[in-house]
Amino acid sequence: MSPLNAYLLLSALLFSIGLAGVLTRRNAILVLIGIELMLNAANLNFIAFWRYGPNPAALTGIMFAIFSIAIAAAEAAVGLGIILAVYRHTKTTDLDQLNSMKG
Amino acid sequence: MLGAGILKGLAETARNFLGSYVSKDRLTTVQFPEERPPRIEASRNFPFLVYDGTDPQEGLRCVSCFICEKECPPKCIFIEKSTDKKPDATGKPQFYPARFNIDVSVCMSCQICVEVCPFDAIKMDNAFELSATDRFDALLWNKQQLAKSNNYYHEIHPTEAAAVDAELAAARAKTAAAAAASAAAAAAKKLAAPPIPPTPPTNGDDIL
Amino acid sequence: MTLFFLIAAALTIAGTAAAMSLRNPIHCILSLTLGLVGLAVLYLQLGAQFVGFTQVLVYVGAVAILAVFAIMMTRSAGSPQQPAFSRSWLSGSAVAVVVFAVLAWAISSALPSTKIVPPQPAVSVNQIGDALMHKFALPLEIIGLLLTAALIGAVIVAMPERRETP
Amino acid sequence: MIVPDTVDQIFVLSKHWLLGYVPTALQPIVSAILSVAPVLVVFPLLFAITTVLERKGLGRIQNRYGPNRVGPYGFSQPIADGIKSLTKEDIVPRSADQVVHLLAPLLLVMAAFLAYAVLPIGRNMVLTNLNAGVLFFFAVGSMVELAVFMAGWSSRSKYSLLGAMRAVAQMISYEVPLVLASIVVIMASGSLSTVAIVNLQASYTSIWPHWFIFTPWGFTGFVLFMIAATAESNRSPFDLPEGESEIIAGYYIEYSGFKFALFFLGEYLGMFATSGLAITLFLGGWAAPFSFLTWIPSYIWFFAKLLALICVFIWIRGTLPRLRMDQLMGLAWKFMLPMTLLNIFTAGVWHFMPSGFTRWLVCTSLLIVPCLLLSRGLKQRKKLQIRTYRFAE
Repeated sequence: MSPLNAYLLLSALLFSIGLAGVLTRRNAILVLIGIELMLNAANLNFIAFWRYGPNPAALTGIMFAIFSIAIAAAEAAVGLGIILAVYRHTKTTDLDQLNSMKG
Repeated sequence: MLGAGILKGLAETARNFLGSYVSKDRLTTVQFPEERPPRIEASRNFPFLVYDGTDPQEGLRCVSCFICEKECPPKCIFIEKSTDKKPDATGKPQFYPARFNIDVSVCMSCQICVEVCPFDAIKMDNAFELSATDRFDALLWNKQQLAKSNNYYHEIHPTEAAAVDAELAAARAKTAAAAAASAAAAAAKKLAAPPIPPTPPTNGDDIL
Repeated sequence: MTLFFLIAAALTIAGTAAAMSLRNPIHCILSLTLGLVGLAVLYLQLGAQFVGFTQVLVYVGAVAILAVFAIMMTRSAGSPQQPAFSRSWLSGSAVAVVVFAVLAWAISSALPSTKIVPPQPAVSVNQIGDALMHKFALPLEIIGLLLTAALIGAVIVAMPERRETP
Repeated sequence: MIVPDTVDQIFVLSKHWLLGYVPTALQPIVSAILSVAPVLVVFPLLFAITTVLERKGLGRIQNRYGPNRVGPYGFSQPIADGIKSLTKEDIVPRSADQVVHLLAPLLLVMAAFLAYAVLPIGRNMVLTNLNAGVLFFFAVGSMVELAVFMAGWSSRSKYSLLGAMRAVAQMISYEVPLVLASIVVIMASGSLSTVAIVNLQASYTSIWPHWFIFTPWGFTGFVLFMIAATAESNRSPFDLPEGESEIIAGYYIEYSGFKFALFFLGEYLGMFATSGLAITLFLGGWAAPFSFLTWIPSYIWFFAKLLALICVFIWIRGTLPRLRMDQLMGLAWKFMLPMTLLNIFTAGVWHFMPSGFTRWLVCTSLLIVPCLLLSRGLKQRKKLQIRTYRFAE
């Protein structure tokens, strides 16, 4: 069990926890949190491969992680904006009830 | 100029801050237990009973006429009249209060009892260090705690005490003069009509 | 597999698992921040200091507060009346377990477990800055554009339509 | 000049001397403890002294004595406050969320203490010489908002939630100018590490120091940084979250006893940390103000500047009235943000122009003119219409 394997296993576990959250949670905001978790798991992979990869000086892993954090933050902001708009429209954030496309 | 208001404010507080160390008149706080603020003459706190002379029981001016008890808005005065009489300052036998309680926790120091008292027997004290350990009995002051001498009254309210004494003295002088005048008139009447048989013995009418 | 790594990993797993399973959404967010701090510690342990601090700054400082504000505004702060998990929670978690199993099998079989550990690459903030300015200048500009667009977009989406108000 | 050097390095030398006695196995842990322990002792002591200075200073500003009963001139008042807050009953409201209610002050104080890891208190007297020191400071600083929200939400009372929401909104909107104001110095010094920034400022020409505050962008950066720092630590004109008149005590209304004291400790530590960073970035950290004063040990200068900044905080608290919520937000987004961005631009211009009088003229005008226009623009009264609630339905 080399350290790289440990990190990859950990990020796989994080990813599956996030996926479980997305698939099972009822509250829209917590689904968004699950997506954030999946993004973070991917970040962990990038940094692990940068650290144990052949050419750490190229900094590609770190750059990817930084850009992905920025995008995840933007995505969280827009996602929550949409959730707020949906809530104002339908007065609920329960995903099981939001099953009709009619405006 | 932008921010001038803020700078003026800061300058003002700085002047206050430094001034408080330099000029003494800026700091007017009195360090209470050590330095005492001068007693303000017209201030009042709770009533007290005035007695002339030295013996609080003998010289008490109050004749328990119950006027102050009736007039007191929060009803915090409680008087029990005595059965016997004692001579007051002018020698006339008067009742005196056997018990005279004031519930200080209720009294709102409105001075109505002082205004209505016909005998100037009750005046307002301005002692304020009155903390007590018990909320009930300690704040129900009895006659002994309330009685204070006339010269104490002079000490705390000099001008008012002097005015009251002057009035009392004048009233006594007037009654004495009236008594003397009535005695002289009685003597003159006796002189002018000697043959009238001696009147029945006076049944101890007062000398007033 | 140092002890320090185990502690950080345990903290992350505990935080994220709690975030996905607790009933009260606010508790979920707070345990999520715990998990994210654990993740930042992992980044520090991997030597990526800059990413670790950015992670704390962006996620714990901003995204968690954003999510909490969203929860507050959609009035789902208290513990929800209806059950916290959707009806199809069983199939959802089954899919997740299957995904994890596949990933775990792929990881353990694919890489030869090499024991040699390359030395800790000391990356300084200046190197990151140079890389950002030279090699990754274009992505930096695009990220700037994207963040501004997201900023304006989120505000417009969340703002109530002007017509509706009387 | 041997004596001043040893006195200057007295703490570092004594730490190494103590480490000599420790078996090598325990060396790293003990050295960590030896460097962290003084910070955990010195700054709470400074907090105690500041509470007295604050109350005495505010008193003197209002022409009255501050506390002068407990101890000589009232200086053992903090001990009395400490005992009072320790012995006071710690009431937790029944409907409160016990766990989060307890965690909030702990997280607040932990975040405040973590921020001291990167502040260089004296010449090579810094806990950890991080390469990304300033970024670490802001990363830890942003945890405070979460603690404030946890405190407000967990005590389940309207006032505390209102106070928490106000505090979080204020701290977030003032963190942006705070970070942008410090970016100017990072750009000019070319490094994120606080130790490098201070070393850059520790040199002198003839007797004048090279502090960043003596440049136009440095001075505006310092002023903007201090305004944002006051707002960040909820003090003086920005103490809206605990506006006594409106919402009693803001987010720590349901706290009593030691947790209440922890909140104050956290707030003051946050104030010391941000003013410590201001000193490191703009006022030359532990550098002496004049070259002929360098014989005084370096840590003396750091704490002297810290005390000076604390007195300025107290002075401002005694002068300025509290801002209204929309003025507060307007100032952050309409005045501070553009000014900090402009400041960064001016620092760029400063860097590329040849040094001389023209550079000074250009940069100061680049800063003064927009500042006047911006504030002139903000001043025109907008007509007060009926308040429409955009978000809360």
